[in-house]
Amino acid sequence: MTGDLLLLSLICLAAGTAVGPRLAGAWLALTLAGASAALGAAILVLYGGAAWEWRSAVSLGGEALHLRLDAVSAMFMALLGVVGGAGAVFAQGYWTDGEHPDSAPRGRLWWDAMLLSMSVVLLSSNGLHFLIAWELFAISSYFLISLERERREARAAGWLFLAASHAGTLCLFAFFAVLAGRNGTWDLGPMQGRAELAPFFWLALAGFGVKAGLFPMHVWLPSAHASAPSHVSALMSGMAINMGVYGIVRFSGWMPAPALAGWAMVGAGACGAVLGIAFALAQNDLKRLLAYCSVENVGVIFMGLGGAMLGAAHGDAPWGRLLLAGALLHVWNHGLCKSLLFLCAGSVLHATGTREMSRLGGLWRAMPWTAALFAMGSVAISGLPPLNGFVSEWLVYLGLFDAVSGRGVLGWAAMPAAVALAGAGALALASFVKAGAVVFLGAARTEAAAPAHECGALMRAPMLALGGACALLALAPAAAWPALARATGAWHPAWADPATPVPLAVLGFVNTALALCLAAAVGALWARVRVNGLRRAPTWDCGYAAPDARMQYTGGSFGRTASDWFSWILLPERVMRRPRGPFPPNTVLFERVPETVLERLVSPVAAGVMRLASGARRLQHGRVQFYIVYLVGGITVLAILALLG
Amino acid sequence: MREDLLIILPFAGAILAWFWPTERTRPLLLPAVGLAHTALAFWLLAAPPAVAPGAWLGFDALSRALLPAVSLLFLVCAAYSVPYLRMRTERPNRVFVSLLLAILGLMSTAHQARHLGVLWIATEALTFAAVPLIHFNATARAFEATWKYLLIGGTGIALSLLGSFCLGYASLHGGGTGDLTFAALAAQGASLSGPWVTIAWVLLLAGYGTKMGLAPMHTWKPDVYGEASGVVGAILAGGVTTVAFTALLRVRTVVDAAGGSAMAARTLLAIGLFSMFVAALFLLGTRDFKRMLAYSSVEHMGILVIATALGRIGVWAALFHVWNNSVTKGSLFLSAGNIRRAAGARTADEVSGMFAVTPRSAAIFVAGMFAVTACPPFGPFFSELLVVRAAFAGGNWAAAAIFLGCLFLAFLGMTRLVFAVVDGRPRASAKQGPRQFRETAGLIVPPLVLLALSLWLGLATPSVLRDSWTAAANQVFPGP
Amino acid sequence: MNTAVSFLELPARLAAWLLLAPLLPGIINRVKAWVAGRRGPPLLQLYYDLARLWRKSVVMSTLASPGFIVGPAVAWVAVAGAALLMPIGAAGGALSFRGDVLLLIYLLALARFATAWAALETGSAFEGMGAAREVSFGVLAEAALIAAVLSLSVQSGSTTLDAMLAPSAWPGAVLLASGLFAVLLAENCRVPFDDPNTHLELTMIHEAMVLDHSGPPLAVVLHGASVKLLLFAVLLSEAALPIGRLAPGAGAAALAGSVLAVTAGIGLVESFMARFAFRRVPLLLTAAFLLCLFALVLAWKGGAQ
Amino acid sequence: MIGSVNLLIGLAMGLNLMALGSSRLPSVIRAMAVQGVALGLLPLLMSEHFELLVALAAVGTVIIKGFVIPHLLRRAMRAANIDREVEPLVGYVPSLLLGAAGTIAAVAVTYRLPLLPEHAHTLLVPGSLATIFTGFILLICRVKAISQVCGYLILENGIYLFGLLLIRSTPFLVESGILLDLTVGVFVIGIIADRIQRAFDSLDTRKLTVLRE
Repeated sequence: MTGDLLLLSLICLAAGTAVGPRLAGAWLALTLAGASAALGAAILVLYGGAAWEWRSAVSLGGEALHLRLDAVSAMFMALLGVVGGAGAVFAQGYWTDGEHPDSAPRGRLWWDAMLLSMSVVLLSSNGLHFLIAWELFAISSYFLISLERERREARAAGWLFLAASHAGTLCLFAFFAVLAGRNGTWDLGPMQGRAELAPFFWLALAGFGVKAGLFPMHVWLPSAHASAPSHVSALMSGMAINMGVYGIVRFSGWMPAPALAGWAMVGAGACGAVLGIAFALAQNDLKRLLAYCSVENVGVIFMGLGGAMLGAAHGDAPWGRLLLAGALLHVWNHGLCKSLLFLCAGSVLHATGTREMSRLGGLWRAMPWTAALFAMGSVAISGLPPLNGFVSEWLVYLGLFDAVSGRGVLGWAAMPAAVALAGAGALALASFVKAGAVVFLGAARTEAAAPAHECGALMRAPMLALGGACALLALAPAAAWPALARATGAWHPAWADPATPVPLAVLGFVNTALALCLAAAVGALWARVRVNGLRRAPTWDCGYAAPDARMQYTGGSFGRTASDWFSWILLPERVMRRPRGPFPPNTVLFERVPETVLERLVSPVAAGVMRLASGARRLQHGRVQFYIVYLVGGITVLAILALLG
Repeated sequence: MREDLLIILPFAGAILAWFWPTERTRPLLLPAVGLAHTALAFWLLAAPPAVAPGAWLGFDALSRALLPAVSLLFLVCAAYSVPYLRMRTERPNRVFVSLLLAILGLMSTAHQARHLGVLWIATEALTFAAVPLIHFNATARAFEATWKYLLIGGTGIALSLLGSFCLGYASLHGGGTGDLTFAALAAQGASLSGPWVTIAWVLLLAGYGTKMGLAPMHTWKPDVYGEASGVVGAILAGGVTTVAFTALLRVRTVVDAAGGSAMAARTLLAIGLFSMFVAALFLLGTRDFKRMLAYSSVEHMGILVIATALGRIGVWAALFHVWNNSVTKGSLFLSAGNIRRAAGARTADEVSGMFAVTPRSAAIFVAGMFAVTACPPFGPFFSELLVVRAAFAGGNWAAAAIFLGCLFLAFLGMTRLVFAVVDGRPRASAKQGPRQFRETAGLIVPPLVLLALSLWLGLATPSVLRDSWTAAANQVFPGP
Repeated sequence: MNTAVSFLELPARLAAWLLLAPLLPGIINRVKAWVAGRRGPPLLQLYYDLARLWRKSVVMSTLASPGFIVGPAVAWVAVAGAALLMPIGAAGGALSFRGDVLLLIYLLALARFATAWAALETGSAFEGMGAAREVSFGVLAEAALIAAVLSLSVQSGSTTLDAMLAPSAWPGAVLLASGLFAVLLAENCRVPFDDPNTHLELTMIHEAMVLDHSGPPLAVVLHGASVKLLLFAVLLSEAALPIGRLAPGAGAAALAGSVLAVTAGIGLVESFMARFAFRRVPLLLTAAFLLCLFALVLAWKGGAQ
Repeated sequence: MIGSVNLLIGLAMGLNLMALGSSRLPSVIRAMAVQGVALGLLPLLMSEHFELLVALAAVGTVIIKGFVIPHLLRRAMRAANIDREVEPLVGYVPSLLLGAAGTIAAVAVTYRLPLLPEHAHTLLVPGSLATIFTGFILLICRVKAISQVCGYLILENGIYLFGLLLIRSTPFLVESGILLDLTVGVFVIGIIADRIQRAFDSLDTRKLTVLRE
């Protein structure tokens, strides 16, 4: 049954890739069929229990096909189905052939190609095929990101992604080559007894960490997510970066990891969580803000994973399991909320044509659905009850608290992690109050926001679906536990106990009750206001004669207080001319927050390499005499090498 | 007999082409002979003949493992050159066609040569036969390129002759009869005079390395590949370099037999890594997408040499990589030729947005670029992965690290340049090309076929090829 | 853990919380008046205000969306829910389960989110300032709060409020209490962080956020604030004193006493201190955070040997 | 007989220095030609019993090296009507000193090399090494295309000289190989030089630096 569904999904996606450029309708049908089949298969594995494994005589590249869908990969496969399907529907309304005759067909092709390659990555249990699918996945995401070829910005972002992800891929080259060499086969599977493999986990961490956007390897992420078409951003942020997480989960479960890796992951995760969201708070580009928020959430996930590895290493401590479950659930939650938010951003971009928050405002009147869904997504992603973001962060918190109470040396990892998680949560709240308010509330700041319109049904439906999924996970978190239990069991045999160690059911009940009370209270208050009478009047303007939209608080000034605390790493670039004298000339305030790691760390290194390269190129000066000198020099060096040693 | 036909056939064709009456139909001889040659080569691949031990020429395991690749590449290039020469009616094609065929004959000879002297004569004839093809365009730049090719290539050839003499003298000094067949030299083994073998190895490595285009002897390559037409570039990069590589493999068996195995491996590894590094640096900066192909070729020659240094698995991977490199480079050269012809320029500063002008060629170019930078599922990915694996298995951590680092830099350089060429807005000059270029099937199918071959080689390597490589690897590394 | 909720208990608790809460501002004002030697407003002033506001009609900005009304309601429910989780002496919380402490903290965060969102509805710069300050200082306050509850959980080895708030007296308690007191002042916008009865919008946090509210929504906001104040007072008292271990009657008395003491303390602080400049607020909050952190390390180390 | 062989080789070595030192192209070409003739005669002296093939090859070598190639080069030079100055990159005196040093080094190196007794006392090895070295100096230090060709040919002479070590074992191969090399090579080089001269109306290689990064 599982196998059939998977086969169906692969076939549908392949067919969708084939017909995508020509037939939009058929493509949508095939993609939805494929996505839902994948989802179904994943649910079968997660709730039916039995992992699915399939070996075939058919060999590809000299290796026999070996596919497996166990609980761990099924967790991700399910998310793939949801996000992939939703994004496809959204694309039909958002990136239509009419508006983008050139890129829309290509977009459909690469969309299915990417879904296909990602699902093969999740399925393949053979190193060679894993690598093939992994690189195809990277290449198809590149073509999706740079879908608007004619825009230099999109091209640059795509290339940065391609470069970064290739660096990661080469680490994986080495990683799988070593594994194959040590195991004598490309076949993958649990290799927990082989302590000598442990040091190579670092290669995997580097390779997958880049794709996951783990701080400080996230350099490609903001620009890629910001410049890509929004449905692509949703897929990238909702699913693609989780493929990196999958790699780490997969191999941290299958092979022995060095003792230091857990600490490193918790540390990187904590830094990523706080700094990522600090960067987000300082952004003015709506999609960049969301992208940095992904860095934060990946940080949270890695805190959980690293903690789980530490727990497993220290006598299978039960709190380790809590952390792992929290991390995995957070993968789901973040994937859903973040793709929802990116789709909302897409509908804003579609309506106004700008991502700059400082040019928007007051959109709630024109696009109430988008506004409401964005607000919901914001509450969820800030980890506030009664929505799903809280549930997973709650699990992570519990794990960390227990780890500290354990009073072991691991407290030194868990204590900072817990505090970092709290800080990141509060900063996320600030960022999303800012984003939602500046974009949707108040008055329109420029005419760009004036002609806005609500998105069509094709774009609204997937947003509603994702919102519904968030709500489902929030109100019935206990329903997710069997899946989590199986996943943790598949990751670590000692953690397979199906009973919930924490009162998820109670939490679900509380969330539901809370939601109902909120509804009731809102209703009651609204009724009371109606009874007393409601009068509309201009905002109280403290005596100003003419309130102006530009008097509103801007996003920059809103986030200023908190982001100043991080100016040591944000290094914001401000150009400011204050009004001076009785008749001041027009004043200027320009703010830009660079991607510090990229511009202060990576770029200088790259510049150095380029200097070296241009120096070397001067040796190809075209004077043949010197070419012969090179030849003679070569012989001399070879002779020395041959005679010495 | 059949193996001699491999040599006779092309020469006959060359002579025929020379005396062929009409310009229009002469090019058809190329695919005709190429087809026959390829058929023959694959027949021999399937049913290899016995080789007389003392023979000067013979279709042994090594030529069986490599010659079909060259023949196949030649066939496709021949098919491409028919419409190409149709476009170039302004130039007489007698010399072009007959020399192309002669080159095929010489390549077959060199691949089958089991004698030091014959091998050298064939290689050096090959060197000079390519000259008129290189300045086929008869531009000043072409002549300059030819001049450099001659001077540097000639010096290299001279060095390999000196090396051959040294090897011969080594045998003489060791009491040999002066029989210069590789079999005899290898049989003489340890009694070869050590110092002379070392000197010979250095000279031969430098000499044939010049033909392969290993840094720092690669300086002629960008000029020649940049100026020569796509067909010639493809054959030089995919065929002639293979000849030089075969020569190195044959020599290495002798050196190993003489006990210089460690020394040979050391020098090979060093020069290979250096070539990769130099190529990567140049790829980062170059703006000319035909010279880019030359540097990429330097890089892949480096990969071959490194693999050869890594023992039997390495050699197996190297043979595999020769096939992959030939077909992939071929498709790149041909599609690059199309783009260059349509745009009328060769640097990213003058060319852009070719996806809009020549969509098919551009697509093939991009795909080939991914293929040649070892992105799956194309062939080079598999062979290079094998090389990495062999390096790790041999414990050459540093070598593997440098290898991967150079791959990364090369990838950066090539992607940046290629996407600069194909993406963006097309220049006005390219919109209606200087010489109305049209993507006819004849110009698109051959590179496409080569690309498909690269894909097929990677995903479903035929067992007969695997066996031939295993046999060849065993011939290079006899014993357990 | 008793997850059973008897039908009488819940309304009773709720009523207690909601009815008692508005007393505290009255008490604070009395204390301030007494220190200043004035008569001051009546003790039940806030009750009168709420009743009056509840009957008034509403003026709403033309820019504001329905969120302007929804916000206060959400915030009020969140605070009330948090209050229900709060154990009262030996009686424990209305609903007690593992990890409820985190729910409590995040309910307060939800309240903050809703208030800030509603404040920004009007597009007024004043509300913008207020909201910005609220969420920014909230970062430090929340970190301090987490450190505080973490230290409690380490001390008690539990993550259930009932168990956490019934600790034996331990050396860290003083640090913790002082830290929590500072957090209380910040979270409830009291001097020295904010001046609830200033009339200069530029210097306000909480009051600035609700400038445009009127009628029932304002009533809800004010009442919610008072509940929050009571909640923190109770939390502080129970975190510092081993109330849980006393006999019910004594416990209740002790709790009431300590809450009164805290309230009076607030009043004294407000009478004897001036409001800090905003740039000094983060310093004070960081100090509070550090106090809680020391308490945490103390608890963690203390248990080790 | 050894004596006469060594005499010819010594002459060749002297011609190396002349080629290095002379400032005029014609004299360089002449030096190269005479050297070619001298070396061409060697095999006849070295093979004790007469072999027809060897003899033919030797004669061919003498003709080509002594007359055909010089003629070709003179023609190219005349066509290019370039001034007869060699225009060195490195001056004559330095290159002369270099050549002399090279010659001495060659002799010195030869004593370190394991040689068969019958070669130990001939100037074959030192002569060839010195000539190769000279060839490289000319290739590197001269700017005129023709003088570089001369350098290349002198290099070939040196290698030919070395090849004579094998004259006993594989006479015909050596001869024919080198012959082929020279014929093809020189014809091609001659042609290209000619073409270049037409394309750039000069044989100055400093003009040939269009192709560069």
